[in-house]
Amino acid sequence: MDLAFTPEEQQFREEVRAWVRANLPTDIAHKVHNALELTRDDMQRWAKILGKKGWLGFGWPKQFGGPGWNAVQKHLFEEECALAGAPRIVPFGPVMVAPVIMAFGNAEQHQRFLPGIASGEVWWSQGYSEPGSGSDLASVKTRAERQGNQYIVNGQKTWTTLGQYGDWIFCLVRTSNEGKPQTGISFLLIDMKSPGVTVRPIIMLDGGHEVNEVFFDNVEVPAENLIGEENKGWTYAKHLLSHERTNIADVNRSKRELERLKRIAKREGVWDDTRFRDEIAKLEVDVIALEMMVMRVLAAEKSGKQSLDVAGLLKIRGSEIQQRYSELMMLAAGPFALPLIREAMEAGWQGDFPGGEVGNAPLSSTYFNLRKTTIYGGSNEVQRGIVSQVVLG
Amino acid sequence: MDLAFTPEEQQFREEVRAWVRANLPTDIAHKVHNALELTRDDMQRWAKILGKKGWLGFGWPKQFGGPGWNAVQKHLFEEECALAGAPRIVPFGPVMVAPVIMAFGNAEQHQRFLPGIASGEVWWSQGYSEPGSGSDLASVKTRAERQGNQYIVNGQKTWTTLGQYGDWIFCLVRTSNEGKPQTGISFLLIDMKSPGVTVRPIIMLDGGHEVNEVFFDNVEVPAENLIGEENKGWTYAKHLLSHERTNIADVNRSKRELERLKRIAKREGVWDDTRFRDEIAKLEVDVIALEMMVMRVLAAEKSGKQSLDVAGLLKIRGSEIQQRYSELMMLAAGPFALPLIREAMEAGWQGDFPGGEVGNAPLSSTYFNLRKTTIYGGSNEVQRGIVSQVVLG
Amino acid sequence: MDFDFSDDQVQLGDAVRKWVDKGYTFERRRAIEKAGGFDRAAFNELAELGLTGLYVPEDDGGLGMGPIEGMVVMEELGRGIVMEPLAQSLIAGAVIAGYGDAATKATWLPGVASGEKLVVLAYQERAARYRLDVCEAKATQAPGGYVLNATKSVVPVGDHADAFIVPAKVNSQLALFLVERESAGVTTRGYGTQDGGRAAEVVLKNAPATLLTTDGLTALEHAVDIGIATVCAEAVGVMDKTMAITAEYMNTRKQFGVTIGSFQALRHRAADMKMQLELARSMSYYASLKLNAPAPERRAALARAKVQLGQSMRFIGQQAVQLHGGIGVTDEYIVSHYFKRLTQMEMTFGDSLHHLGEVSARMQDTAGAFA
Amino acid sequence: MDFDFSDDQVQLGDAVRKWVDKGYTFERRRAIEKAGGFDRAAFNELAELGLTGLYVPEDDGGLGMGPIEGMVVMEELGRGIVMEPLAQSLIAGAVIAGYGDAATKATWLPGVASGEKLVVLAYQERAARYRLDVCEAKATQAPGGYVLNATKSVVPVGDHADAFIVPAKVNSQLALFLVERESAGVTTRGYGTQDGGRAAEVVLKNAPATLLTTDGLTALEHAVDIGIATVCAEAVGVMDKTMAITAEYMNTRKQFGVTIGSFQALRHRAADMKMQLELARSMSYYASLKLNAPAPERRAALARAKVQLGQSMRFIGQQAVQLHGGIGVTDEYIVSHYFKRLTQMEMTFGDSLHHLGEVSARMQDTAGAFA
Repeated sequence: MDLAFTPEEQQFREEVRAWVRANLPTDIAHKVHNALELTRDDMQRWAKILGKKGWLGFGWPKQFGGPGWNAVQKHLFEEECALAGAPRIVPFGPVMVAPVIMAFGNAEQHQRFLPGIASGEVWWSQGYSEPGSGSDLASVKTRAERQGNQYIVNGQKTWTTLGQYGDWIFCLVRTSNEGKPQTGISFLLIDMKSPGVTVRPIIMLDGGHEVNEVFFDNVEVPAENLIGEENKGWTYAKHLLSHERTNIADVNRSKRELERLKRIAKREGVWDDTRFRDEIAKLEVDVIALEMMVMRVLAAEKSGKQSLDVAGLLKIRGSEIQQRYSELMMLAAGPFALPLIREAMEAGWQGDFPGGEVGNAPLSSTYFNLRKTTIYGGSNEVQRGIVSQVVLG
Repeated sequence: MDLAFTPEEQQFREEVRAWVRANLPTDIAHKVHNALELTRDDMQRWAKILGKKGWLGFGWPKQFGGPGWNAVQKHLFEEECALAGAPRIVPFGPVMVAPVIMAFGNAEQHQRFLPGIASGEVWWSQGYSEPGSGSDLASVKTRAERQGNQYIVNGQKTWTTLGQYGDWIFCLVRTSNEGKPQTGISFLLIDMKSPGVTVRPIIMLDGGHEVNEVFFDNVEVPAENLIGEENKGWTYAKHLLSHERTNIADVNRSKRELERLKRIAKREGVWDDTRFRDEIAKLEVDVIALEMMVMRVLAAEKSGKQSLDVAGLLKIRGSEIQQRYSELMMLAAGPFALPLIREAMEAGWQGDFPGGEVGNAPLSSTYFNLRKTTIYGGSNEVQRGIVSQVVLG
Repeated sequence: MDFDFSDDQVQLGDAVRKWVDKGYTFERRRAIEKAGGFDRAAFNELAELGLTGLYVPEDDGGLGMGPIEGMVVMEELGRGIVMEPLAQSLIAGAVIAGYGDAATKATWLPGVASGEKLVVLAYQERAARYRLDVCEAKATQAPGGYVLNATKSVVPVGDHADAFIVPAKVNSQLALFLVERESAGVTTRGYGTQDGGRAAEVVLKNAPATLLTTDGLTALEHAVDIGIATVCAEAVGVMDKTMAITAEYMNTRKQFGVTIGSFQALRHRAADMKMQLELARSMSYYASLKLNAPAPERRAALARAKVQLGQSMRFIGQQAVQLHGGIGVTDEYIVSHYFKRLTQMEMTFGDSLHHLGEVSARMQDTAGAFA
Repeated sequence: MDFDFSDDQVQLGDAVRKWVDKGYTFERRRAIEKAGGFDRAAFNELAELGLTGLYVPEDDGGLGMGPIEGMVVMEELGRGIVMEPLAQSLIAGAVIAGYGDAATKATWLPGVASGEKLVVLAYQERAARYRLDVCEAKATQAPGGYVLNATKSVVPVGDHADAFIVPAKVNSQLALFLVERESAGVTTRGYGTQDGGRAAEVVLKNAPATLLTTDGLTALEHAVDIGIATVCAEAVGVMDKTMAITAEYMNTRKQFGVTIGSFQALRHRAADMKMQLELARSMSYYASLKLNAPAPERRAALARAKVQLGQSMRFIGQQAVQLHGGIGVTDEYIVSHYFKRLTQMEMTFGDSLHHLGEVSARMQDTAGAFA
């Protein structure tokens, strides 16, 4: 047992750190460190820089052009990106659909789709949730009817994150009503520029446009865009959901944000107030405990000796911590977290924020926005059910 | 709306206070104020003093010899008793079985049983719970078979509080297996000196002997001891459970114990420690909020204008507060709450308690003991279910 | 001891509720929010109901009512998350009536009562956070009165108000002043707030001011305590409606083939919310009933109430969103607006941690509301 | 980075577990508790397994092992809520080896390792609560060494131990001493403890003592940090078994015709317990892995660990009892003994609130275990 990373791991970290610091545009890092609004261009600029280096698909095996990193290396890469203030990699292409294409797609599909994902050129969206489906993903209603060598797709997806920027969307569609709900689902890739695809924004409680509804009205999709076999999509979807969850706890980002919380507390004069400081101290303990739990998972993956069934715990705790740091940031600013000045959340605003600290501008919005973390990705209630299975059977 | 008690209520309180202070033996009050062990004699001595004054049955209507007080008066009486350090009235006779005898017993039963309860001469026990019944009280298995003019009782009751002192016990017994479980239950009064009644102690986690198992082995019970009609006992039991629940929150005692917590915190040097003091402050807010909720219930009962369906909330909150003050008392003493010296919990012990403060002797035991409060009287989980009915139907 | 509302109080509440239900629909509220967060017409409708004069003595054109009436009204406004700051009129009415001299009362109270004069408390400063005794604003005597130099932050509807009640130091003594917004030397910078309402930065540069009282800290503490009581009452209304919205959703929304209101874990959560609501309601009563108590008793009581209310608001707001799932975090659906209002109210007139400090510092040997 | 146990560590754990399962049954534990809370025979069995010499260097007759082995052992002992204070032998071994001179080591370590000498830390004083720098005990130089005057409280098995490690002040400097129980001037007053174990008041009146180190605070902090790590590890074992007992009960006990483990609200509670267990286990690893770090880093880490462990112990202990219902609060059933042990351990070497204060005071800008 050893808490220290191996010299090789440490060297890997140094290399990644040096490269990230050298290549991450400072204007983007500034936005991330201050929770300012990221544009499509910001996100894609960084994706393409990573793509060029071959690190956008940081979890990909070498045979598909990825770096072939192990679990610890992937973690170190994500940590260095997070601490440096890199935008989160938009996961729908490189992290979510790519592994499905690799595992279940054919060679033609590999060649057709993977390069655009790896380079960051093609923006992918996710089409899983539907109105009313909530945590019950198998209740897919969007229909795809086979007509000759194409599918005709009708229906609606929702909660499609950043779908307003999407070039392609991967969808669960219903191709059969026979058997259990899970058995009639297929996994289909759809060009979002196809006639009949409409994207409608859903405005979030913080006023942001982050998710969308996507409507399909007699959309023609070539049959060659079907992944694997018809009616086996649920298997592929589950593969996707179980894949690449090491970062489910998002602990790297929480570490960065805990440091930001401390900066805010100092600025707002509550760092030396025992009462407030104790709340930060509690959170610090929570973050470290979460980090240790993540380390245990990584080490177990690396050695292959133990198996740790704690994904549900990582999701629950990680999301609770995200909500808590954002809450404490808002409470630290107190009255000065109450003004809602949208322009002040954009980089370079020259206005005079109430109280004089423009850094307070996004705090409430972030707090509001992160309420989603205990809801999405399988609500924490669903996760508790999963954990209880581990305990009680 | 008025927070102040009326002049009449205030005068009533003064009278009760004066009488209690004049008549409560100081050795008993000393024990209560310091959580020292009360003997059977202590409890019965106080009961008889109250009985002589006519206040042991403080909730009884005038027609049965009670004082005929309204809800507010009853509350004030209980508060004055609690704050003065009176032992809690053992409820099984005057508070629990008496109202059932009054409501469903016949005139002969009134004359036979009520005087002994009112005077404190006869000690009653409760025979509701059975092994395995838990929160499912209707699953009564103890059988009473009618043979001529008597019942033959066989079975077992458990969790019988202070049953080791009991003269009589009121029991739910099964007289029929037909219909729903609730329909075949009868309400029977049993002389505990009858042949075939055996009381076996259950030792609690704090080492105390507070509850018992009571076994019935072919116990002959005269049929005249049946309350009301055969097979209608469940109705009477429900009456009992719904009756006299204003003190379910036990807020008077919590007020007294909050003051004791403050004394302990001062003695142990944590009163001026912001961190610990804040915990007391939180509890103080909790106690006041609970007291206000109790006041709302009392006022509603008094005026009859509103109906407040918050019994479940009072039970949940009241028990949580009891557990919390006992926890904070223990934590205040810290290392000095760890020695377990039973004699030091008895009045008059002349030994040298570790650290020199014998007041710390019972703190951990009380904390352990009060874990029961969220379990008994309908566990807090059952109460949450009841409350959710109010919210969601 | 009596917790019933009088017939008059019930009627008052009914009248406000009727206006909220018909006059302040979610659509109207959304339009007001889009337009900047304050609608003088809506405020005038409150005035027409007599509410702006609730705490103004009858002789000065008001209704001369007390804290319980204020509580009844605020709770109903809370139910509709009304953004127009009636609480400010209650504070202004009570403070001017309680601390002003005859001339000041005659000048201001009729307008406050009629709603013609919207007077708001402008007390927050950058360095003070929630403390009332920290004040950098300075007042100096000038011909005909005083002039003030101050920067006051997050002043409710500061760019629409007709006048401000402003604490400022005369030498080292805190005093309270009245400043008209249209006066020379007054500039305001308005903006929307997180709950959809409106506030402003108010900067005074040698702005002419009328002295309200030299006993400024006493008056300011009283003003803030009135404010806390209104927040408590309003919060009960917001939470009560939030619970109702959530319960209805739970009994409608289906997952895995059944309503989510049938899941035991969620039912228990609803029970926990109900607990917080009833504790909050009890402490809101307590706050209003203690509002006329002597200052030390009043201050302690209001701090306790705000601790409970803050805790309840946070729990109920967060859980209401959580129980709604995805739709709970959208702007479109009503519950997020209740959540945001609750969040902002927890930080209004001192947050839970601040008031826990107040309770802790004032804690004495005795225990209980009726100790 | 590696969180696997070596084969030797696994074997060590297995050996201890086997002894606990067969050698330290609940019945034997109950008998020991009734007889006063300490059984030298049971302690000797631990010694026979080599455990008392775990931290004693091989040259001095021990196994010369490190914190991870200590953790493995303590976790297994926790599973059986073993009362005999092996942790004290680990502390004594490490502290004497780390701070004693050659003569002291030669005199004491072989006995500590073999179990013949049960040496315990006697540091708690009435006025100190959990603080280590508050010490009223006084040492004065005397022919052939020192004499001590002190009252030390709640010393583990103080009336059975062979010697004590005692902090005392020489002038104003904290130093650490070794005092034999049989020496003149030493009196002990033993009693049972809440968890079924044993402790004593130790009074020293001009008792002869051997100086262990003049750098007393450094050594005492180190000793207590070793103690915290053992408590953390042991607690994981106690909690792990508590969870298992509770899960089994939930899957057996029926209410309203079904097992209580089928109620969603209780299932979610079990999930929350599992969360606390895994967080606690993670922080126990952290504690042991940081035990050899430089003092400031070590102190901060151990305080953080104790905050997490304290919170986990309280939650799991309380919920285990609650989920058992009535039987959970009886002496007869095993779970209450686990609960009481957890309660006592939260208060051992500083409780959660104390260590939160430590974390808060030491908090720096950076964040995370790998910051």
